[in-house]
Amino acid sequence: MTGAGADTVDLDALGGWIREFARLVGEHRDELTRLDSAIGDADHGINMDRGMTAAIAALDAAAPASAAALFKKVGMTLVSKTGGASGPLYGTLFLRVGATAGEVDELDGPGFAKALRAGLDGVVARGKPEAGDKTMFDALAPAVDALDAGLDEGASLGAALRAASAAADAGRDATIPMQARKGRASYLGERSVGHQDPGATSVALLVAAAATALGGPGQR
Amino acid sequence: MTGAGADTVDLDALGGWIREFARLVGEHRDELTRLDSAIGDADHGINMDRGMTAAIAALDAAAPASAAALFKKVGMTLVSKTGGASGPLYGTLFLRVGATAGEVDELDGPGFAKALRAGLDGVVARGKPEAGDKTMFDALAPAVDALDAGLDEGASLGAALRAASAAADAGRDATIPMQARKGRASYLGERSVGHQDPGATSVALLVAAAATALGGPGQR
Amino acid sequence: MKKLINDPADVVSQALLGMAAAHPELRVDHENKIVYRGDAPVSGKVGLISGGGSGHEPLHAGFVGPGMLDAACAGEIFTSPVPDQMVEATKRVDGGAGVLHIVKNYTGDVMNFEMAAEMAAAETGVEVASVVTNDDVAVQDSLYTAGRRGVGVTVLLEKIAGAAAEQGRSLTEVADVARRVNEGGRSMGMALTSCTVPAAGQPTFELPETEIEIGIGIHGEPGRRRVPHVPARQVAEYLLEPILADTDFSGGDGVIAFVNGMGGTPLLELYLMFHEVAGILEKAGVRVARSLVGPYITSLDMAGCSVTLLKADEDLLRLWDAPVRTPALRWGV
Amino acid sequence: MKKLINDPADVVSQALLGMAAAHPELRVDHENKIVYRGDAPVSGKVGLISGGGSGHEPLHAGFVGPGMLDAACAGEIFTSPVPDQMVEATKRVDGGAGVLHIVKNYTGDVMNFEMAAEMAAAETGVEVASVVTNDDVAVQDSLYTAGRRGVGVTVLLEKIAGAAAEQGRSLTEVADVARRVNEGGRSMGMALTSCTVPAAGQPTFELPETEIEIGIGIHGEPGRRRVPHVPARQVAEYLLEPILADTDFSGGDGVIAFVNGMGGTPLLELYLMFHEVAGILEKAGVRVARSLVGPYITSLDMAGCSVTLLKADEDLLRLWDAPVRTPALRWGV
Ligand SMILES: Nc1ncnc2c1ncn2[C@@H]1O[C@H](COP(=O)(O)OP(=O)(O)O)[C@@H](O)[C@H]1O
Ligand SMILES: Nc1ncnc2c1ncn2[C@@H]1O[C@H](COP(=O)(O)OP(=O)(O)O)[C@@H](O)[C@H]1O
Ligand SMILES: [Mg+2]
Ligand SMILES: [Mg+2]
Ligand SMILES: [Mg+2]
Ligand SMILES: [Mg+2]
Repeated sequence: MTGAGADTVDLDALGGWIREFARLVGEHRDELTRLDSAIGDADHGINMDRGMTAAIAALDAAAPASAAALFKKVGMTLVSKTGGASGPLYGTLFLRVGATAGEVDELDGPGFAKALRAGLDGVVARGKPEAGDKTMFDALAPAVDALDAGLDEGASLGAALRAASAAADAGRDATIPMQARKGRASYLGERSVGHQDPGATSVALLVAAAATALGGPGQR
Repeated sequence: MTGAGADTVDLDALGGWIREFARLVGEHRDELTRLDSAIGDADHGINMDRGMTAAIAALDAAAPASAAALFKKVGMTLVSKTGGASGPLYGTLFLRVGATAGEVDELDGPGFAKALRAGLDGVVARGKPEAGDKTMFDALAPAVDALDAGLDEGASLGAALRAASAAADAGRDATIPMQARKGRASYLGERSVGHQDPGATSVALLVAAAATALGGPGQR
Repeated sequence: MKKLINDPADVVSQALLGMAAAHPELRVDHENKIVYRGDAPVSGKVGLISGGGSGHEPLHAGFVGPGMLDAACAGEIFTSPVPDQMVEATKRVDGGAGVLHIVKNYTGDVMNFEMAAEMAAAETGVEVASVVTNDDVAVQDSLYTAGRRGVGVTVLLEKIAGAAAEQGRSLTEVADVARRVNEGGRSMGMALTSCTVPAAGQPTFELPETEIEIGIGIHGEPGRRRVPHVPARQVAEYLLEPILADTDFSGGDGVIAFVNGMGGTPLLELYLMFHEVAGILEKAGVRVARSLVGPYITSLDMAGCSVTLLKADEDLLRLWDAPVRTPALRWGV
Repeated sequence: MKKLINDPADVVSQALLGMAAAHPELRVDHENKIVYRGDAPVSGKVGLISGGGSGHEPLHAGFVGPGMLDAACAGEIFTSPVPDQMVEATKRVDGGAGVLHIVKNYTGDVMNFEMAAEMAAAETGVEVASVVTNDDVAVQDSLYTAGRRGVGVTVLLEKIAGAAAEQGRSLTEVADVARRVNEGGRSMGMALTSCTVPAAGQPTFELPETEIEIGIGIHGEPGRRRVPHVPARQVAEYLLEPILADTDFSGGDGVIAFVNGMGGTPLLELYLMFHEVAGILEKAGVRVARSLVGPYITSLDMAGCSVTLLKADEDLLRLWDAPVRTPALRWGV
């Protein structure tokens, strides 16, 4: 599924990332909603599934000609269709990824990592999450850090993405003991402790999808 | 508990009838309401208990000087406090009993029986029930008939009232297989079959109370 | 049973205290549990009183005010008020043009209002006319029953007769309008859940998660049949089919269509039901001239709805559109 | 789950079809799920738009009309609408005097309205101001949370700011009035039962028969604590105590007191609650200048209520009393 070189991902692979994420969201829809009903309003799976289904439909309608166009379309669709907190957050994430990726038809490892960090920065700009607030940030930030670290250490994009996915999973799990300070869960105060954050859970799916779709064939 | 002669009931005994009825209604309040929830609106016990409690309070406030005054007070209080179908029905019953009993301070057997039949006629005038409609009529009419028959055959008032009470109980039980044609239960059509009528059940208590309070001492 | 109450015995009287506090434009006789419009009696105007068991709010007290009722008598929950209340209300709203009693067709209500009319005739010189509503098509074979129940049409009748009285029509004329409304109106209701009478403390009937009850009344009386829980579109058909079979509502000046909530149903669902009802009516060639959507004649906390259609003519529509100013219905003023 | 719906996915769009059918005086853009007053844009008047997740009906669409909102954007159930809707509404209600966005303080709503304001600024020349409501005292430690939630005060704000706009006040002035309302208003809510989100199919939280939840929001978010089920009088104290501890409402021109139903609570119980609330306020030296009792900002089928107090002054009371004509609030017209 990767592009020409082992460490370059083409438009097909990038589109495959989005599709794999949409598939995972659909598969985990009820789980995400159940997590949100414990500390939120029972709609995170529904929101994400509605948004990603629309994003895939938009991609199916017209194949984007560049990474910028691809992610802009995904981001705009998520903003337009998702609603809730996740719409602007995931929407901004993809809009920034696209803006940073630029009008190219493939990305190398560092290019992808830079784009993903821009996405993380977008989430921070939009939601002002800080580490430990028990949000999607707590899974996304460690994942982006792990991706950078892996590439810095000379790992392949695939290996670095697998490390990032492990970091996202760990970040997701680390939200369980946290007391929420952002989003709806924060209203629960101490009662938010002991529950896994739904947004961190969907982010772990996003990064897992990247490892699957962009991590090179047969290496999962 | 009976009056001077074995077959004469004085004001105390007549008041005792009302009090015994009120006590039985209180005791069977939930049962009457439960019966009404099966084929009505779940309030017959509540209504009767509210009405009879008010009637006793009215009697306590000032002792009536005649049978007419006693039953008029009970009837008026039931009309004023009970509401629902049972208010006008039981209210009219006692108003007619009082009007027929007259300004006396005791009643003999035939006098009591005549008054009770007037009460039955009042129920018929007010509610237009016919035999088999599955209403209080189906317990009250057989009881009044049995009372008359017993006295006609020369039985004591006590014996005749015990026969009347048995007839009321049988009339009450006979409502079970009937399909209601009057009151709320009639809305159920065939679904009213198989349930005992709440009003017939409270009438059986009324007649049982008469047997207890007016039937002579130790003869229950 | 979880309710926002103190003691089941005090629910009605304490709610009336709240009504009095929230609506200074009304007067409340707490002893007799009567809610009056503030300026009653209105001289020269026919007085309108209604009443019935409580638990159907806003009916009736929420409809007291200019253009609708002059007074409402509140009974205990689901229990007809008593004649004393109606006699007292009759005296207090009589402005010299007589008083109309609006009665829903239930044995208890009919008998208590009957006794009230007898007592009012004996005790006062007030001319009293009565109209009994009986619009519920769920009650078939009305020869073998207490007759059709008075349900949704009562709301429309109180509004329309209230407007006729406000216009200065005579008691006979107002009673005629009221009877015309009753004759032209038909309703049918359904429940998703039972209600719970506070004094009883538990649901009046049990309804499994997979079933709904069609043809219920407004007192938690079980309906005529249970069917599997179906989508709203099918529910609308269950309700409209017997109404349309009973009376021809097509042509003419159309209908006033009323989708009513039973107390525990969100407005969102009522609007959705109205959409389904409107769709069926369109197919049936019935024109919706006016509409009303909301919880107006309820059954405590019951989840469910009812549909009422009222054949409209120009006079009724003009009276419907006339100003009304009550806690629960307000327009044109 | 039993509801009067067809498909959980279509609840909002089908309810909007019903709204359009029931309220011909409004215009509904079904594609964008926006409800407009029929005569929008009103030239020279500041346009007011609000919006939020659905499931709180009549909020917001039921408050569209002269004297209140110009448009309402409906999101999915309990899910903020999206910026496209708000941008579209902003364009369509702009009468040349600018547009005020009324936003309830939830992360999703705030972010979506923020994006909408950014997009409107980029795409159109319309001047947009925003006001965020955050009146829920159940949220303590608001430094460590997303801040207090916007609840009951939103209803009062939409009415009062709507009146200010109708008077011809400027965008800055209308936004000032709105902020004044938000600053002077505090709310607290409670639930007897959870609500059930149609798409989720089961209650958001479980609450045993013996317990109630104090400090809930309007989205089935669990509250701050569970306590045994207590009488209404005690519930009123649970709700008012933190409100009165937060802000001094005594003296001055009194308060607008608002007892709100959560969707599944009978009006009877709301009036009873209002009586209890009025009693506590009297003891606390708080004068009730105006009141509102009813289900106005709901949480689907949840049984429960909330109490909102708004510090009144002469200007706010005049604006409160000003004519309003919307499906759910109507007076003076
Ligand atoms: N301020 C924020 N910054 C970052 N992420 C946030 C913020 N607020 C909420 N989130 C994330 O959004 C998730 C909830 O999304 P969702 O349920 O779709 O929206 P909503 O809360 O509006 O219903 C949370 O689990 C959390 O991870
Ligand atoms: N028309 C009638 N004639 C005689 N008795 C009747 C009639 N209608 C109802 N009843 C009696 O009244 C009883 C119900 O009384 P109650 O529950 O107190 O009043 P409601 O039906 O108004 O709630 C029935 O069980 C029946 O026995
Ligand atoms: Mg959520
Ligand atoms: Mg009954
Ligand atoms: Mg009753
Ligand atoms: Mg949400």
